[in-house]
Amino acid sequence: MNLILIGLAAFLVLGSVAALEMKNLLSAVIAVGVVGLGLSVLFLLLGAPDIAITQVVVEVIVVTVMIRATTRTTDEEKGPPRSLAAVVVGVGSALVIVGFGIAAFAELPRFGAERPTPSFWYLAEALRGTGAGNVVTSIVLDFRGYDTLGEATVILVSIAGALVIARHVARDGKVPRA
Amino acid sequence: MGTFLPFFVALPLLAGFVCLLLKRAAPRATPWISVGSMVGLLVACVLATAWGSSGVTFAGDWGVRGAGAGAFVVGIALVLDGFSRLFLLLVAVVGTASAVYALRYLAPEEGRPLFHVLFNLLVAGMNGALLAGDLFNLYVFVEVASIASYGLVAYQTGGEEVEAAFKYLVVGTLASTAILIGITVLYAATGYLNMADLSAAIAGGGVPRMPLLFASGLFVLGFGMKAAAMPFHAWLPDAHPSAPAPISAMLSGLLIKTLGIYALVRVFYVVVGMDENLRMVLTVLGCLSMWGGVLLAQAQDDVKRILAFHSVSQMGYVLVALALNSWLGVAAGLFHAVNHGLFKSALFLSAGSLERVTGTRRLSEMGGVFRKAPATSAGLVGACLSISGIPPFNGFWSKLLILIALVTAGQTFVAVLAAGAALMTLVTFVKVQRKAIFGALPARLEGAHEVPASMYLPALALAALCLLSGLLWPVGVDGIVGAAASAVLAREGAPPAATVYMERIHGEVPR
Amino acid sequence: MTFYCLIFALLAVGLYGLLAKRNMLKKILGLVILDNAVNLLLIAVGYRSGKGAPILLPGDDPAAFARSSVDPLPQALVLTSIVIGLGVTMILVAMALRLHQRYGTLDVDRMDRLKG
Amino acid sequence: MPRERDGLSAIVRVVTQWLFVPILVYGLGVGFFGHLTPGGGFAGGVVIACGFVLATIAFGGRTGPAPVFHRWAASLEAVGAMTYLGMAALGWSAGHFMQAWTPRGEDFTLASAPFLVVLNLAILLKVGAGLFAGFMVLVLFDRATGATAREGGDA
Repeated sequence: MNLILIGLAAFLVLGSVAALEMKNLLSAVIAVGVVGLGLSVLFLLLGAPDIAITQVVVEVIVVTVMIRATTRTTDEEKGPPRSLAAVVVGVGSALVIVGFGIAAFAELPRFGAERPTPSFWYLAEALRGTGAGNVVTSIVLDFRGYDTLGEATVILVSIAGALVIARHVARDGKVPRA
Repeated sequence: MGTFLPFFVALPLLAGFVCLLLKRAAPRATPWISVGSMVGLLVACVLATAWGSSGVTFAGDWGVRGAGAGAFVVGIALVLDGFSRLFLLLVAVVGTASAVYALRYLAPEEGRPLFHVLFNLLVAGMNGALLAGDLFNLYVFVEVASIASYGLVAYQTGGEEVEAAFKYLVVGTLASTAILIGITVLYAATGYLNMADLSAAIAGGGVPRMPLLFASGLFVLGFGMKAAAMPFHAWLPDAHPSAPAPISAMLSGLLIKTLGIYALVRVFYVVVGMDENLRMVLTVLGCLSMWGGVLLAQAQDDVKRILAFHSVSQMGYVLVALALNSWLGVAAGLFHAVNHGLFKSALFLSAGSLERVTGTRRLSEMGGVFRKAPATSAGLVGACLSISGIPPFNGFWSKLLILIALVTAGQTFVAVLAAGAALMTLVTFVKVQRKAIFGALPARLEGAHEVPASMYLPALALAALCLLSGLLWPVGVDGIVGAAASAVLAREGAPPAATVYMERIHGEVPR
Repeated sequence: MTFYCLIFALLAVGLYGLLAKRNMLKKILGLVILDNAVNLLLIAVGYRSGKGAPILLPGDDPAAFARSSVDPLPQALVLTSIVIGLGVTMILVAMALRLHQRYGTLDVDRMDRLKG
Repeated sequence: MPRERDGLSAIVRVVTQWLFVPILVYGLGVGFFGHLTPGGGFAGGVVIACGFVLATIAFGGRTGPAPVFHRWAASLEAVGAMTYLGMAALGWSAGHFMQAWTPRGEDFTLASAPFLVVLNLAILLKVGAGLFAGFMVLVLFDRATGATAREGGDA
């Protein structure tokens, strides 16, 4: 089981690297889509079918939108990947985070280790408390329903933002004055 | 009071949703909906401040469950204490001023209803973050406010504005990701998300050293980016000037404080705990911002960019004061944060009016505006005096307090740096006044005229508040600020603030 | 531990894409990868070897269910986090399209040069 | 000429005609039973948005069910969000914001948690309409921004 998980995770890493290094943007987008599908399989194996479903449908929307954006624009990446400074910052911060993170997680419980955590209360009480058999839904909509109000607002905000950016403006590109 | 805490979030949320609903049907009503919701918030906040109310509520009544040592908060706590009350009041004041300002500032076009959707949801996100007693909930509302601000920075849809927004979004998302990873680490170690539960678990040694260090580092990075502390400041001088003037006021006056300073203080003083290393880091960030911001501002000619760089610099003062880990330092830092919220939003609103009057944002092309637009000029001068630290304006008192706190803590060197930066600030704003307000009127501006009253009154009102809170400092304002500081850090003899916070959430439940 | 290392490697790849790539769409892809990595990290934290999904079916014994299921809380958090990631991606794409319309390129370096 | 007016070939249109309703039913099902099975309002909403996206791609942006939905998308999104907020605010009548104030039926049935069902549907409506509106504006970017010579595009 663990080997399957690790194999799949390794596939995600390699797929992501390949996606970022591809010259053709369309292939890159499709590669990220494949990585997303692999991720949802991984979620399923990790006991999270809710997340797996959400990941699949979200990936479909993201890839469709990105494909449309790619086909509108014909830019291919040329030349070196930005200035040297950007690369140094990118690689450097990535390495620092990775090193720090691995050191931190080395002191935390092992992956998949059995341990008592407070949140197991939800498993025992969700049905009695909320009437939902799906414990994740009971948490999302009832125990932490207030978070979900924020989450619903996030989607509304980002779509309003997209509508603002993509609205009619005068020909000189400036918003008319009062 | 406690039960009705979600009102502070629900009202602007409702206003935002109604604005979206009326996008086609009644677009002209949307600016008034914003004004209405802000005034409603203002009334609620003034009442809450006057009564000194505090309280806690659990969304859905999901409070503490489980028995004995296993008891923990299963839902989301909303907590109102002196600290969140102070910032709620600031949000309501600046929000009202900006909403009134936006009435005539924005042309009635297709985007205006959406502007008000984003405006209200920005306020909802900030209020939600201020009331959150749960780390993940804090993250969610920080995201609501941040994403609303990305859209608002790009509102004018010109190439430079959208590019600034893109840069801002990349940095902001990096910050949010850092915060989320930090939350994940703390969750992996303890299994809690509630701040009081987490705080008890961390104080009890529930988190090993490396994970705690990693999480602290990520929080400094994340909230430091949101607060635009110096090495992470690069997005701010592009993003804040790109937004429409009322939004520049909201971003510089409120957003970097509620998402940056407030969250930083809440997380470090209440949840993770301050230590020597952290104090060192915050002091260094503060000194860098203080001087870096003021020096970079010298080279600018664009009024809004000057103001934006000074936001970085002023955040530096707040950081060095907060890093002291003393009651006086915290009080001084919070007071300066609030004062900065007042005078910087007044400055940005005045800068917007100035741009309307003169048709430019370049200082070198302005002059003699006083003769053409006296009310705008008065607001600008008042706010300039305040940011330069001229007595009896509020900026003077908070800068003085910061210097006193630094000296009593033995950090004379930092105090000298702060005093020097304050002098530089004074120099900049004398220059701004001399070039824009006084001096000779260019022939080009002979036909210029004053902006409508709904645009100069908000700036004047904020400038008047700067003067009033300076004059009334000993007789009332110090109580409000003191309550805020006491909620963060206890005075000698009182129980530690984190304990008070936890008792408030856990109530009488025995642990 | 190997699994956590791989997640952090994924995180590093996303971070690199977001910070170092010139093309805006590549940056957006980097952000999508970064989001994926954080979500996977949260789910991995909640995982317990050999345990199943936190969905109670009719006829299940609640006590036995509580012993045989993974931690549900991180899943609820990830649901929120995925939605936030989607929102950010949509607004980013809108910005990238607008910038392409204004400058005729998606290359951030060339954009800087065009602005002069 | 813009592609979206033309839509795709006849075969795709026929397939879409056959698939459109099942997709919507599936999305609704995912949303309705989210409290019992994997899925929920968000996943269901995205599925429904995908259904309308498919219709848009197949029939172009001007004919079929998509333009009607598009016209009302922003309002529907607001209605969904307000329903969620309203349900939460009505919780005050039971004591607290966000409190489940509806009666509850037998476990493992649709009625076991009416509060959650309504919230799921509110999210479904909000996300379905919102994502579709967002998708349309990104896909029809030129028309939405009025960049093409043709004026009067309805963003």
